[in-house]
Amino acid sequence: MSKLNNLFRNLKKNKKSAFVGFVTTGDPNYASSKAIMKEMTKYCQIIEAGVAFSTSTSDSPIIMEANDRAIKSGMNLDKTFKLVKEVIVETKTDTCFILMTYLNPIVVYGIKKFINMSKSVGIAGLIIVDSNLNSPEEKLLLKGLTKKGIGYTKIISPTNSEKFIQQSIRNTKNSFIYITTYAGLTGSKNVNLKNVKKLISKVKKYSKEVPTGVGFGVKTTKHVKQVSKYADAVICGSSIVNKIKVGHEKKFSAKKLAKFIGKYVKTLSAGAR
Amino acid sequence: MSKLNNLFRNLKKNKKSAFVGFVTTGDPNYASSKAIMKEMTKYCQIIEAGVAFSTSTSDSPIIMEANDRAIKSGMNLDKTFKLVKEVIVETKTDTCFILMTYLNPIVVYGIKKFINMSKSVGIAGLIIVDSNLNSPEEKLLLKGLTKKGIGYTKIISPTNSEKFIQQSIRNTKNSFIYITTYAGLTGSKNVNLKNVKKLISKVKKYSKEVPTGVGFGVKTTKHVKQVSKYADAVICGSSIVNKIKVGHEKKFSAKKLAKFIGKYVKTLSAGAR
Amino acid sequence: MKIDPFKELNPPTKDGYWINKKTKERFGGAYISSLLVPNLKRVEKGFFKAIKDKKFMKELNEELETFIGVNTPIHFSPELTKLAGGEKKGKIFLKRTDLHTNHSHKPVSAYSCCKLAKYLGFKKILTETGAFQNGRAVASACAALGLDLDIYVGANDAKKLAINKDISALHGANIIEVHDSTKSLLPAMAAALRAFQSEPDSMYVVGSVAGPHPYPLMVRTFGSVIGRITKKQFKNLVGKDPSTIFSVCGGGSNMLCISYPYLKTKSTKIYAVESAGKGLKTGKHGATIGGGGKMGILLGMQSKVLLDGENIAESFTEASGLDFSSIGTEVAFLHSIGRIKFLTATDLEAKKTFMMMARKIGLICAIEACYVIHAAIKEIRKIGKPKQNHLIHLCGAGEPNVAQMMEFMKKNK
Amino acid sequence: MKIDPFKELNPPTKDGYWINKKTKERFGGAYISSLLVPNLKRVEKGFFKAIKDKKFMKELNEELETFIGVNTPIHFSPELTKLAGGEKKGKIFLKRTDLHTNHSHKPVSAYSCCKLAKYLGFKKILTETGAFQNGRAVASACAALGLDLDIYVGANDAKKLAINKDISALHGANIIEVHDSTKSLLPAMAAALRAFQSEPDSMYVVGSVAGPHPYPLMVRTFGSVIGRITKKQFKNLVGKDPSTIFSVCGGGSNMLCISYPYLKTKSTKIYAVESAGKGLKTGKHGATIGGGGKMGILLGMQSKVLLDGENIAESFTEASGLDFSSIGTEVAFLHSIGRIKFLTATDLEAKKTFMMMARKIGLICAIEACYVIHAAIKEIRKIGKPKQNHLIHLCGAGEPNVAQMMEFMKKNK
Ligand SMILES: Cc1ncc(COP(=O)(O)O)c(C=O)c1O
Ligand SMILES: Cc1ncc(COP(=O)(O)O)c(C=O)c1O
Repeated sequence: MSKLNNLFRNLKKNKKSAFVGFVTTGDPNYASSKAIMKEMTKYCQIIEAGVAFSTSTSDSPIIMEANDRAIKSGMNLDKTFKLVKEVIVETKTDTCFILMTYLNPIVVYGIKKFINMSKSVGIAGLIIVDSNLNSPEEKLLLKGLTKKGIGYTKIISPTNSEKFIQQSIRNTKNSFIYITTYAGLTGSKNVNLKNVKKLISKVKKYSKEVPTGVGFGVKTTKHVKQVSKYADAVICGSSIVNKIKVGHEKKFSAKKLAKFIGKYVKTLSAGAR
Repeated sequence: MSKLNNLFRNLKKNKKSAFVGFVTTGDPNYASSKAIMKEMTKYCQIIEAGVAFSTSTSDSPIIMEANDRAIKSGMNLDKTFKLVKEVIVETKTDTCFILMTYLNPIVVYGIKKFINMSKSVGIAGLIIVDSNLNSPEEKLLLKGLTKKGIGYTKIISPTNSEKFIQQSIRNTKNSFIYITTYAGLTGSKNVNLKNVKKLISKVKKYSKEVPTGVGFGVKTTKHVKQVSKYADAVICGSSIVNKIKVGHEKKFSAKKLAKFIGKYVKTLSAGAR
Repeated sequence: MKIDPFKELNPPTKDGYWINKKTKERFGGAYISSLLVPNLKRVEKGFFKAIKDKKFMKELNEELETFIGVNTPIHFSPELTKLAGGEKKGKIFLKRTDLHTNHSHKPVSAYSCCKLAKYLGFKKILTETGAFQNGRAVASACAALGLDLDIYVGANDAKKLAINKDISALHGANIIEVHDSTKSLLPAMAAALRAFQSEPDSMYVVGSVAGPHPYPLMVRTFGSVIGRITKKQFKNLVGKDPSTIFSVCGGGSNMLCISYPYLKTKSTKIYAVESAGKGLKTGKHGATIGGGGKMGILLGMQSKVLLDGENIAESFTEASGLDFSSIGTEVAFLHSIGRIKFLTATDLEAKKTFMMMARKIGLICAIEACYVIHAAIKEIRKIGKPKQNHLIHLCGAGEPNVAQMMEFMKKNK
Repeated sequence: MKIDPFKELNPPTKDGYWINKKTKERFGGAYISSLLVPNLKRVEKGFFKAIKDKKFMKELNEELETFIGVNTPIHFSPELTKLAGGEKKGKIFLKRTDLHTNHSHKPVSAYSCCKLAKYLGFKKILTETGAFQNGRAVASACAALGLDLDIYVGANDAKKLAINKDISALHGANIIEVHDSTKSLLPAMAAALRAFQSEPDSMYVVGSVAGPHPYPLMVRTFGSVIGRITKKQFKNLVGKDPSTIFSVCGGGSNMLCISYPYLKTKSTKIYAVESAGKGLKTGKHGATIGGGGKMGILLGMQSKVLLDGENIAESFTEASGLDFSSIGTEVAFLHSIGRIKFLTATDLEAKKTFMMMARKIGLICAIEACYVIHAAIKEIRKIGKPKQNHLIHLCGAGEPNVAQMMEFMKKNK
């Protein structure tokens, strides 16, 4: 049984939701990013680790800037694997690590090699922003990941068709399905609870099993509390990344930055019931 | 008998050539121009008085600048007539005054009025740079001027056809025919004696009577001497106008400027035999 | 499309005059110094020979079609039609002369005259320019034909930043600044004519239907290719000749280029639009007819001229292509016999029209063309009738006016 | 000339892939976030409906003919023919796409896509631009069609003085600076796609045959009107199809626009020319194929991409229209199956060619077009044969390059 399945089974048992914290790996640099992620393992059941890509077609300006900081500091896929591995080994954490990335880095790295590395460092799941449901790459990935017990998450949003949602559920394997609270960019608007309820009930219509993760615009403890009433996982991205920017601009040391973010994530995650 | 015919008859008798000095009336201003012309009457048998026209299509840059100075100082045809009249009256000179102008000022002033005014101030002759041999204006002018005994000068140059020369001789009445020493602009090159001899002999072929005036590029006493061997009149323009510019730029008073130009013209005119 | 051969519809006398038989006014002629006579004769003779030379004309037409691109479309504009009061006032069409190489009507006569120069064995061209529309057109033609070129430009005009000045230089033209008089277009034209007098191996090319005979005749004869194509196109498109043709008038070349073939077409009214500058009453304008120009003799021609005493008055307009104190001789004649009706538009009206064209029609028009668009819409609103078809000559593109218009846009935000 | 209807000669799969059956490489697809899927579906469906809608296509063709002016001439150039070795190497012709409204091929697909947007009920257009060639083209179309417009431009590109930037503003476009990543074209495209995801009432319009399905298909289908007209014209003019067609390749749109109708014409060889920048060996270039680009996924498409590790490499060239780290999907496919041969020219070679064209041909060409002219002359000198006919796509005019070229001219005096 996969790590993520395990997690959601336990959460369900305890009638709790997972708190998912997003960061870009290597933001603002390797050392600080590592310290931050280590600190975050204390409060996050899942860490969504974004792989910096310069030509992102779906991220908010806040995350675009994080990508720029990470790329400037020399990040790439190999370093991302190394970073995640070190965090897991050094913390011995139960926190699940999900990689969030675009297809280009994976394709260029090699899909097979990517899956093997993911497995070997202990990655629990994968979100690929721009992987088309019907693309050959999606099929290869699905097959490879499932074989290794790594989860695969698809994203759906309020404007997607029923058919698209159905297939997205089908392609979501051993992981939660990612529901955006609005149609737009991460962090650009506030949580729309109506959308959330509607989409969750749509998902439930087609699948009783698949856990639901809800993100986009979840910025405060109150948001987390509201969303976690309905969702199995609540995802906070831009607001955490923005805090990293603040600390980075104040020239915090890795240690101080990690504490700073840890404290913030602790407050946010307290909202998850 | 017209003034100019008289002059050339006397010169012929004495085997002498006339010295013709050119100035733009009102250059650099009314008072100075008047003083200069008064002074020049001492050395010039003929003064060619240019009427400033802003859009001259045949003058050298030196004379263009003189035009600009005169226009800026407020010159127009009425003032030109006044100026010439004052010079004639105040000096009681025998010097013949020829107006050099473009057609536009005359046409706008009115051809008839122009001829009457010319007559009344004592103008001896007229050169119109841009009057076409066959134009209706030329015909009107010829008729009017001849009636009043005012001379009319046509210009010919080395590139003109025999036919053109013949008709130019025909249109030249009671005055000399103006021969340019080269085809180009006034003052732009040096005297070409070969051209002069050739053109004079051409003119003589068609008319034994018409006096020849030679101009363009006559800049030194030596030039004057050379040219006056062949021509009945030697015309100096740009070099005198240039001297006016020099004196004007030195901010000479009217009196000083007149003396300055007088001295220069005296030297030049000494070349005429 | 095959280009119809040229037909002489309004011949001048052999001395180059168009004579109004009623008023006895004479327009045209060649008022030049004797020194220029041989050069002009050579051009005149050569011109008459060339237009009868079938090989020359065939080659010229081919080059005009594929190098200049004279076969530009006629565009029906529902939007302009609406602005003038809708189809009950008739339909409005634009002749897209802005789509020529070098983006105005100037290249047609410029190229043709330079081609003639080459045919006649001249090695070099002399021309003048104000805002480098004509300069650029001639520079491009000279580069294409392998001729040297001196462009005379008023020193004040030369100081202005102008993309067409740089383009003329890129084409290899030699740019000569003229410091006479107002240091603007008029003394530049005079300077070019003076140079023509000094350089017998060079041919002068004029930028409009102006200057001494045969220039006005030559420029409109060559330029009329625009009108000949237009006439055919319009008939194909609409089924009949236009009810009205509107063009702007600086010297009048773009107007004659398009209207010439309609001179004897009684059903087609011809309108010319001058720049009223800051307003006719202010005296600061470029409207020779609208501003009460008188008969005068300027730059070798007899025509209507804006006068300041016996001298030439300075014209004023923000459209450098219209900044001229006279108009073409044949144009002045056609006005005097009532064939062409004159209108004006102010600089401000033209600039507002530029913005309207950019915003609502999607075209960046030469500021010169904006005077005619404004006046045409206003006139059509007054005189238009159902089933009429109005043709506006969009004689140039507005790249040279972009800086000027950006300032206007910022000020008027 | 009547425009021949579009015929599909190289259909992609229904998911928008062109597949090389030998190598199994797949070019195209739609690699986009789920949030973009509905918007793209709306465009895709609408596009297929529109091109089957006779009324829509008739109106579009009319507007392309009279507003954009797609009926540009083909110019035989004796001078270029001579430069390539004379007629024993074949004749050289130029397709004068520089004579379009807005002076490049971009307006054809820009106008068509905006027209489609209006047809589908969108109120606003989103697009990206590097040097405002595409920005200007879309701005003009939006003004003509009454659509709002946001243009995304890299903050570094926005700083550069550019006449086409000002013209876009005059047309009323809203210009949004993008501060991500390299602050250049790539992040601007990404930003426009992101905005598309946020604004469901807006339609994205891409500046080349790139991006997610259906964009590459749509742009070349609409743009192919240039090639359809060319094919007919060339047959009329020369009596047969050209032996070779040369075009420059940034994204590949102008190349596909003109070459598409010849894809199945075996006797016509198709060449694409990339910018070798400072030289392929320096690494500072914009040659995706010539510089060894690999398969990658960028801006929603799978194609050849210049890579820097797993990220996208920065391209480099002085021709802003060629400054792109990838090429269109169908272009990459056609290269992979050997239908298109790729060549390169350096920035310096292009600039020298610009000067040659200005001086000897009399044309101010878009710097982008100068790469292809240089490479074509070189190649024709090698491969040309008597009685061949070579067609070079003169895809744009060079006004935007004048400042840059004036500097070059001054330095090289
Ligand atoms: C675009 C344009 N239109 C009109 C004119 C006015 O000249 P004309 O009346 O001779 O056509 C000019 C002159 O430069 C021009 O450039
Ligand atoms: C004039 C011109 N040519 C060529 C290009 C290159 O683009 P593409 O290869 O997509 O035609 C551009 C792009 O801006 C351009 O402006």
